[in-house]
Amino acid sequence: MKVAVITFPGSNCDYDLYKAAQQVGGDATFMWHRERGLAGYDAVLLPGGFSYGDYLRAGAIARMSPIMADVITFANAGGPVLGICNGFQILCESGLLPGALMHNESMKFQSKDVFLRVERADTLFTADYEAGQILRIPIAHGEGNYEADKETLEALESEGRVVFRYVDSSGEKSEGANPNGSWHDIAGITNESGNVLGMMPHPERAMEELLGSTDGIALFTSLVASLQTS
Amino acid sequence: MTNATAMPVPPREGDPEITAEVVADHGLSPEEYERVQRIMGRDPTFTELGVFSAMWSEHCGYKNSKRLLQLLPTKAPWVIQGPGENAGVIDVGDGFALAFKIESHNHPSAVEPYQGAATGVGGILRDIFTMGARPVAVLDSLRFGDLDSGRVRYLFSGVVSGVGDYGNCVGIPNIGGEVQFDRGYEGNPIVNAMCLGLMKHEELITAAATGGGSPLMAVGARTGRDGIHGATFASEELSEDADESSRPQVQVGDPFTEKLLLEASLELIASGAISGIQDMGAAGITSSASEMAGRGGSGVELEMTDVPVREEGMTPYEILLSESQERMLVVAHPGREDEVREILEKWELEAAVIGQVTDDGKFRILENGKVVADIPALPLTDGCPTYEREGKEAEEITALREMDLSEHMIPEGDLTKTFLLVLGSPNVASKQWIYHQYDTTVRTATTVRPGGDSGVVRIRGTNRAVAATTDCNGRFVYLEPRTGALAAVAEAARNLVCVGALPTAITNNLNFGNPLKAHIYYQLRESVLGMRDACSAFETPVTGGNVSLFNETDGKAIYPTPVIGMVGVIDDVSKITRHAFVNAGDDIVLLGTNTGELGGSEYLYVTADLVAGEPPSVDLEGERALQQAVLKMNHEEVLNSAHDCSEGGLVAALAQCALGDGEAPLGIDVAIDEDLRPVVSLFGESQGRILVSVSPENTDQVLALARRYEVPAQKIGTVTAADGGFSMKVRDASLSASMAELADAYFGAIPSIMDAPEGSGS
Amino acid sequence: MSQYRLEVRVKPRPGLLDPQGKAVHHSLNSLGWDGVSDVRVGKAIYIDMDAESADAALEAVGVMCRKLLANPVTEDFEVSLVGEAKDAGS
Amino acid sequence: MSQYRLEVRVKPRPGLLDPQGKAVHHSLNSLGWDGVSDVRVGKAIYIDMDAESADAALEAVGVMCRKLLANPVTEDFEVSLVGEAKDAGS
Ligand SMILES: Nc1ncnc2c1ncn2[C@@H]1O[C@H](COP(=O)(O)OP(=O)(O)O)[C@@H](O)[C@H]1O
Ligand SMILES: [Mg+2]
Repeated sequence: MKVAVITFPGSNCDYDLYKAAQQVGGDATFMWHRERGLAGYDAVLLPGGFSYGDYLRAGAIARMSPIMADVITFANAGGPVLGICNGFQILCESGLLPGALMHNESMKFQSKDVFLRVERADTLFTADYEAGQILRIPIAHGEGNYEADKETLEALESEGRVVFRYVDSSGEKSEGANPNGSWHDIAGITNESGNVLGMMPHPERAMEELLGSTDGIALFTSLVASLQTS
Repeated sequence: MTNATAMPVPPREGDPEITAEVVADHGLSPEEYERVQRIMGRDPTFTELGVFSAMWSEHCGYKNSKRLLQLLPTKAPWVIQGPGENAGVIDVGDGFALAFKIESHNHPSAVEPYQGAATGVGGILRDIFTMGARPVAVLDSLRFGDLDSGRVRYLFSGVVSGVGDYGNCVGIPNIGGEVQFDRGYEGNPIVNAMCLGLMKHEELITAAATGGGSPLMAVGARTGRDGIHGATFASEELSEDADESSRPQVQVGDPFTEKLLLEASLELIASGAISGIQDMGAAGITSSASEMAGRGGSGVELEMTDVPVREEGMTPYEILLSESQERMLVVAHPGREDEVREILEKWELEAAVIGQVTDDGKFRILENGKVVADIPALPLTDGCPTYEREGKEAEEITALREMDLSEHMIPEGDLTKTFLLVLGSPNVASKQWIYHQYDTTVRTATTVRPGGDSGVVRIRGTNRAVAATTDCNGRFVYLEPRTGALAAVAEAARNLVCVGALPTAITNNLNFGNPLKAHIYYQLRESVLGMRDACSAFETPVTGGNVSLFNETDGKAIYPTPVIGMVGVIDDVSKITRHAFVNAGDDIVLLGTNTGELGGSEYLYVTADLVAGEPPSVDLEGERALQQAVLKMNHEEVLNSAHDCSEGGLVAALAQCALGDGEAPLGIDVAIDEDLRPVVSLFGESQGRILVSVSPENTDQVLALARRYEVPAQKIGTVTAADGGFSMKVRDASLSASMAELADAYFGAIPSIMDAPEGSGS
Repeated sequence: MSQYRLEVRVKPRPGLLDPQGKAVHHSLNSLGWDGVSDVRVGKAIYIDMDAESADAALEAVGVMCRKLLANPVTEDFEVSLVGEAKDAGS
Repeated sequence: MSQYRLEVRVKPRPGLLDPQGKAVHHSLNSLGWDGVSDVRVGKAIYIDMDAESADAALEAVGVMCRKLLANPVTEDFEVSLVGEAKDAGS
């Protein structure tokens, strides 16, 4: 089970993601954004951080990196691609996921634990969760306010491509539960074929009781299990 | 090394002539200038004058503080690197070493809060990774005027975003800090940033230039005209009507480049291709090159036209004194320059050879091969004149301290209302508004996040963790500097034992007014003496620090603020305690006693707009016993929570324990019966007290342990369910409130002021 | 009263480091646009407002720039009127 | 070859969310500018480049916008030539 963790200039959650993949038995390898070729890898992980400082727009410059051409080919061939935080932003910029992540409504960086509801437990990434399960996961971002045009938004909902939504601790939609103003409280979505997931919260930071939560583990075990059965 | 003398150097075309006025503009007194002439054996050139001015500024030369700093204890078996390097280093066990240091950026933040704070964080990160350590945590210690001023709100929000954006982008978690709002900081905010870095012992590298002929390389960002004379600027008072043009060009931070520079530097150090590396911080190339030469007992020769610049037409003077950020000076092993270049290129950065280490003990600068400065290196770094001055307490402060506070000991009106007022004062209230803008969990090591007594990061692959805190109550130091400094060190150590960490060493930031004034020098000296005594008592040596003087606007100085950044070691992460109560039904035990002072309290500030009275006394032996007792209880695993009593007194500490981070509040039922006025019992900020909660079956053991350490201890009440509310009896007085009322006051205070939209207030 | 649309362009001061501009410059060069020799990134702000006259609108926006829209220490600004003035009614 | 300076203005698409504009609008109103009815915040980007002609420069920058400078999902852009073209030599 070989997993590539791509490091862009300015990625800073690459190490955390690498450790998370390893914790569930993944054979993780760092790849520098100028390297090429993803043949032989079973999954690709795009970490959080500030690729190119988030200058211009978060993810805009990183999506020009040489490796992104290979990531696109890999994804189009059905390979699983997970983008977390800045990784999600890069996926949107590169067109692998629809829409865009705008500045948080508060115009402030938001760092804290949030609660997520698992909307779909039948994806590559969420099979080890129960539908409706409530997760406690840290966020840390300034641009996580998901936005797209009307048709895209309707398609996301009608096709059930919203995988995680911000809720309160009791699992309900509520004022204050959405940390960034995201449309329909969207925290994570997939592409049409379900092999590309982008999410703002950081499951790789919720892997140990010592650090406050283990609710991220199932995402990584789901991914590994899906690769072993496929 | 030979006793180098300066060669004759003709004046450079286009440079200004040196007049008495030019000398004064460079912050040198006539006597200091004479000393320069003596060292040089001739008049300095304009370039040379600039170099002396920067190196002999307070910021680099510690003219007014060096002799005092020499009084501080700096040694212990666990100290690997004491003061004098880019950061102190201590052993933390299992082969790991911790590098840590604090740094101020007060003056730049007063001018441009966002960039000032951001570049402050950038500078302290570089101090850590130049030691070979990977930065693992940041803390920030801030002071502002009262939040009712628009200008202050502008400074506060700018500083917080600056600290946040920089650290967030580089990916270093913030694990704590402090902030105080008081009119004493109205004109001069304080922005101190502290960084911790971890490495294996063998990864340590120091910043000395040795080995004649070794190439010197400039690495990282290009040099622009930013911050020229920042070091001198930081060593002067601000004045409201200061001529805009006399201020140095603002330095703009580029955290993205910093992240690349961080990775590249650690890779460079690991490669073995270099023998020394240093941040080009205050006074830029000048200080980094001359300090590296000074430490190595060697000389340097630099060619200015080889320095990669961002702007055209820069003079040697400008290049030497630029404080452009995100740059490093590296001493490469001869013949390995290409390796250095390759590593930098991989990280999409530049490296250029700009000179070499020499054996002649000179700081020599060339422009197109022509010498424009030739200065004996040693006197430049070590020959800075140092002063011991007359110190005398200001009479008005003696009067303030001796003020009779008895009329304030009788509460006016409803005690519960007063309590909510104190709890909702920005100094006591929750600081979530700040640290929710800081990434606290990146690097997946943060075990205790901001909001508790100390931040904690675990050391991956071991059972250990390091803890850190910053503390100083400037009001106490203002009222009685020695006691205030004792209290700052004592509070820091208390904050560490509350999470279960053994206090190990400190770094400190001396933020003061103009030391040429006798009453300010008095504050400085007394503070240092207090710090010395407390650090000796707690066995927490000083491994480094920073001095920021001249924090005055129009003659008004800040409160003397010797910020203590203390680190501690936890050898079993499973035993960490936090401040919040965890179970209804637990007993609440107060360790330590109330010594009865009300001076300098938040209560007085909030209810009477007063900073006066005798600040709380500090009993070093009692403190030490308290801290050892709490550590013992932690090791025996009999504590469910522990929290230090500080601003707002016992009642504020109880409220903080009951509210926690707001997610799972609990109530309390407490009764205090001591021979003091209720106001003093509730709001007095007596030192040496820690509140713990204990499962009832462990209470006897906790009380027995306290007795064994001769620490006063009493069960004062119990934790209740949240709907039981907050209820306290103090002799004949009482107060009670619902947890929702408390939460509103505590969590709502800063957001309700800061999230109202407004302009820059400038 | 008429309605005006104004455009404000806020630029980083010359000489100051512009990290955004630097990153974009670098990216354009590495995408093959070698001829690009400098890039600066600032803000463009569009304001719709009612005012007595075009001059009054320009003046008001100048004040906004000094107070809020531009950082006087690090940025310069320019204001211009764009589009047509139309009657705002009432 | 001559050198050109171009200005790019990138604007949030009408109808789409503009949190920055909203925040600035709110601040301006609360500072007392009641007449402000809308604010949009975008970017102003200044590019210095060598090109064969003004048209070639404009065209190149148009391509840069589509590829990098503007997000096609959320932003529109305009490019204009500013300042004088000067001979870049060589
Ligand atoms: N500027 C800051 N940056 C990060 N954390 C902060 C800051 N100010 C306060 N905090 C956090 O808020 C908590 C409460 O701070 P403070 O009111 O000073 O409490 P105490 O007096 O108990 O130390 C601490 O955990 C501290 O780390
Ligand atoms: Mg404190």
